[in-house]
Amino acid sequence: MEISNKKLSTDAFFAERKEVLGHWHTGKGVDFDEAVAYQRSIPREKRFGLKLAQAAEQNVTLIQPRAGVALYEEHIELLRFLESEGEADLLPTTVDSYTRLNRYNEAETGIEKSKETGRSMLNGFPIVNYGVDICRKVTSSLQNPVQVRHGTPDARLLTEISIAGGFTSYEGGGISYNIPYSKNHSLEKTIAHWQYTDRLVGLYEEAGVSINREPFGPLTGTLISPCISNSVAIIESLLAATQGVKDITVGYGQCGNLIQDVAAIRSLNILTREYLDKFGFNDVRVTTVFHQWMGGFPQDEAKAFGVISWGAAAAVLAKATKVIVKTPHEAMGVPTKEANAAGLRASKQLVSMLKDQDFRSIPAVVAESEIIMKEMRCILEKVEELGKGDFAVGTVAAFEAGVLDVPFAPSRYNAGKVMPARDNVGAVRFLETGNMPFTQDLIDFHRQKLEERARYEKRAVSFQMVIDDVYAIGKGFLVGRPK
Amino acid sequence: MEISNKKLSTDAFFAERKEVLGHWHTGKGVDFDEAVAYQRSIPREKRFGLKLAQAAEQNVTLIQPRAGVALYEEHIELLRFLESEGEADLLPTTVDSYTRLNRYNEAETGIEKSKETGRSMLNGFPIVNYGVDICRKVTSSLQNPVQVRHGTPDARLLTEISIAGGFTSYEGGGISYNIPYSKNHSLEKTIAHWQYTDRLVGLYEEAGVSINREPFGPLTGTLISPCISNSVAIIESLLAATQGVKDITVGYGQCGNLIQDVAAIRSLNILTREYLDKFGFNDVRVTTVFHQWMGGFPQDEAKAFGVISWGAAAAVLAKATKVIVKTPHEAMGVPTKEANAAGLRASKQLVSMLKDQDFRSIPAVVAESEIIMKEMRCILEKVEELGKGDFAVGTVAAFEAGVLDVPFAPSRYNAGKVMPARDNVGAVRFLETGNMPFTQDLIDFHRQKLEERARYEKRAVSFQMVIDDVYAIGKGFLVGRPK
Amino acid sequence: MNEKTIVTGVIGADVHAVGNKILAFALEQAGFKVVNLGVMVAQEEYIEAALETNADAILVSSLYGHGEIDCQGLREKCDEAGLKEIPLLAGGNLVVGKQNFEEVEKRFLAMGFTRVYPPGTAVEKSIADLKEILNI
Amino acid sequence: MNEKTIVTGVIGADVHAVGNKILAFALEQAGFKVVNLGVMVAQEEYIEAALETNADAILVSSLYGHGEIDCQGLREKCDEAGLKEIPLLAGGNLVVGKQNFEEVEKRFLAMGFTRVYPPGTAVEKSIADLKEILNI
Repeated sequence: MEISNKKLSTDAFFAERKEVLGHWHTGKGVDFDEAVAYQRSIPREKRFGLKLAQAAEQNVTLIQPRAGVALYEEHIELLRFLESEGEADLLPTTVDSYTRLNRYNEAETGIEKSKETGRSMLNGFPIVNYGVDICRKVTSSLQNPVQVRHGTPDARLLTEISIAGGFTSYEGGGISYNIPYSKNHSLEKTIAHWQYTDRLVGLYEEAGVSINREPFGPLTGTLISPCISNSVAIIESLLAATQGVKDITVGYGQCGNLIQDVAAIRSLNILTREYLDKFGFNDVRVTTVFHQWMGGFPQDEAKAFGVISWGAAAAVLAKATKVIVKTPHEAMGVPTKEANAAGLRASKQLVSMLKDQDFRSIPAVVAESEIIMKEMRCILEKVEELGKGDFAVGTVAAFEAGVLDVPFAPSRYNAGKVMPARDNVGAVRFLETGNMPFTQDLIDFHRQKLEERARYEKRAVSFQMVIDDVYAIGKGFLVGRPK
Repeated sequence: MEISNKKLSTDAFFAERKEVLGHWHTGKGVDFDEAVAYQRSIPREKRFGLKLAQAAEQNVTLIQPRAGVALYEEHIELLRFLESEGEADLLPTTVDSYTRLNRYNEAETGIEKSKETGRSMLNGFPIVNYGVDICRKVTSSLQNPVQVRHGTPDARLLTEISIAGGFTSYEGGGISYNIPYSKNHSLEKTIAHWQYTDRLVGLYEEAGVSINREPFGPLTGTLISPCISNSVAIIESLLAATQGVKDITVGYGQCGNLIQDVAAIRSLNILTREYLDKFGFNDVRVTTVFHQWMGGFPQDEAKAFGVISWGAAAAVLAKATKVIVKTPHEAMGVPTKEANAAGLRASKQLVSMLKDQDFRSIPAVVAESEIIMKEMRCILEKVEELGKGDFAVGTVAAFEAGVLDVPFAPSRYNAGKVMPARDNVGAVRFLETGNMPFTQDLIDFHRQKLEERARYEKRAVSFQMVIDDVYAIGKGFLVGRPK
Repeated sequence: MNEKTIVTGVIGADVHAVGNKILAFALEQAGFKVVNLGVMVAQEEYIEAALETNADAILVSSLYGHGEIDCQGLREKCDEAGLKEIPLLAGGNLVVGKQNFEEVEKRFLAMGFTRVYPPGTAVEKSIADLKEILNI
Repeated sequence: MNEKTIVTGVIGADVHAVGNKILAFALEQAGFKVVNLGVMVAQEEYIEAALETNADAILVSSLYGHGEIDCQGLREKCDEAGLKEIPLLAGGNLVVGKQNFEEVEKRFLAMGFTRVYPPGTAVEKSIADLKEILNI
């Protein structure tokens, strides 16, 4: 399979579209022109991109939960609860695991069984099975904009139904919804699938309807150095912009060290803008999303509130445009709607209380973000070089060469040579840089940071630090200290 | 009444002591030599000052709740619950309001009624009424050191019984337990009463038993500029050290702006050490306490968790030696033991998770603490001058002159001319400096900070800002913006 | 100068000083002469202060929920002391728990109060009312 | 070189990659040749890989609670494929919810496993066991 970072031709897109809409019977319900008209009828205050733009202008941080259940009436009720009792500014519709794997028959069974038992037998909302009209029932029942969140390598039909169904924002990308979520999907294939999604969003843009797109920031969610997730976010932004996407939210998952977390958002914001401009996408709007702690959560609800609150605080001090909120039930699986709303309210308290404080220009933050940007430039320039200027080709080659390498990713297309570890203040550094194309001074910097920790801990720099860091959070700590 | 900052003579102290021990029949149960022997038998790990010193050395932040009920068995059970389920490092015994006003008859009635009804009819533990033996039952039933926390202008008998009863730390001071707590007590009188308390602690020190002393930091708890509470803490430290106290924990109540909060603890730590050294008290140990948000709390528990967590985060980033923890029931009055433990666990999560992060040397923090120290020097030098070198005399004169002035204090001995307001990033500044002896550049600094806010809010600097700030937190904000 | 004098304070055993200070400061800024009795003020203290300073109005605050009990009989005591016409204003958290404010207001008006304010009333409202009542 | 080869992977429909990566890395660091099959590994894949690489042991992880079901029959399939003596080790969150580990261990030993580890076992423990079993 050959891919390149070029806008899909109308012919190619519509030929593919015919096939895509045939993947499940609800595909028949999608009519592009009718969907454009429907999207145009959605009030401005319910458009995701507009609400984000307003927040960015006012320098405030919006809050958004994750949520999705099998039955649509209950899903509507859940989302209504989260906007009324949780004070959510932005709403999600999290899609179930069967849909993510395109197993619509099994999703159908899930819906049936949920109807029978009266409780959700799916871990999300099966958008494809419900089709356009029921999605519109959902999106039109709510006061706030709604986004589709999932983790689907081939999300083409899902995108078609989602946008026609009135959702105004769509998460995912050919790298970020493959490498951390899948074992066997090739990058060529998923990048191509997401070119389709982005081209579809581009067609809506050209028809006057702007859909917000959000590459998935946190990747595997465990010890991901900001330079890696930021680089992936920028590549996916370029790929999306090439297909005509005009409204992008780039994301990052909290590492836990405040300086590094603020610096990560700062560098993500600066370089996304720079790269989009560099390639002529000056008219693409950029906002940012900060994901509260994606690693293991305390079982205890009070402790979970502590982790949630710290995530909200870091997001607002970083001036992220929105923050994705965890729940005090995180460690136990699917939360009750009350727990979900409680996580939101704790977060709301902090985004309100700290809204006038801004840590982006603190010298330590600026210094840290200079380092992240230097690392990102090493990676992105190499990707561009490997692709001879084509970021799609370059991305495939970069993962093959380990130039892009996501720690702890299950994909067989990921090199897995890079190994992160925390430094003495809990910032994520590299123990092994694998084949990441860093300059010697960057490699020395990471080594020196880990040596500093090693001296403090009176042991040698070693893989044991990584193991200790992975297990540390279960004991309430960021840095895994020796016993 | 005449006072001076001199060590009470043994004759004068013991003459006064005879009278004090006669205030209530349990005073008979206090035998100094026997109490020294008892205190010496307390294991090292249960001594407050030692545990604080260890935490200071390890650069960690300990957590401590507030708690106290009328019946002693239930009080023991409550404190045991807070150490086992709340993971409290340090324990409190909060004293009831009748005892604070020396109304022991009414406290007795409170105990009786509590026995009858089976629930606490007092808002704290009536130490004086119970006497030495029952206090020892309490303190010896627990794994961790226990401190007496109250708000008593005349706490002499309470101190006698507390220390003989096995408590190893004691909160309060002649200023900090008068001005914010009382309307009519003269400062001369309460300073004299607390000289007694401090002299008693000094006598224990001389007998080889170290009792930790803690001036009450937050004062009225509402918009208290760090320079005011820090100056009071240093004066009370000097008064205590003069009487022979050797272990002092100085405190500060969170204002909400992180830079200012960290700077407040930094400047408090530096100048307390400097002033103690200056007057020859080089052997007095200094640690710090950070009080989580003392202002109005959200009714909603999830939001309260947000406020609690932010307080814990600020405490650990400031490297305070301990943090006094609020509960998610704060807005509703006396919390259940479960809510108290939940507030502790949320705080524990953050003091653990952030223990390797330190914000004290951030340039913005250093700059802010330089300003606070400059203000503190203006105040403290004037107090010294007014007292002709005597800080007891100087304090009385300073309050009379409004050189020391605690915003929103009920005491008639407080000038009440100073008016604080938040600046554009939520730091507490002065709208009116009253008679505080600030240099023109400091006055200009505050004015300029408020002008900055005024420009942002497109209104003039005015008292309306103070009103808006006082009401803001009820709406979830720090800075009260115009509608 | 035709400055009007207002006696104010927090009634009963209530020590909530923040609102009291805010109110006194705001009244002064608005041009009133303020006799602020602070916290824990007895009914007799308001009356004494009003007589001594020839006050034009008494403004009672209460924040701890026992305001209704604490305010009972104040009008009668004023009458006895020769302050028959003096306007009495009350505000704060006057009663325990959530209650319908119209009911609370009715009871306070029946007790002889001139104006009653629900929790969270802006200071400007009371100032405007005072100006109206005192024809400023 | 007398390097021992270990086949490892997360069995069944489980995608938990972090522990798997940690384990594979630690085994390599300890001097083993590691054939890491990653996540979502079928019983047949372990056996194929062990045959292909002439492996000395198979280390199965499971973190999503269905490990007991996923591991059933693995020993028999190994026997059929000619891997009669190959040591089988299992660890992770092998069963749903909290269960007495001794019971779990007993069931896994009865299923033909050589060693079974409770949740939260340190990597060093498995490495030490492997060295003992393989006489290194």
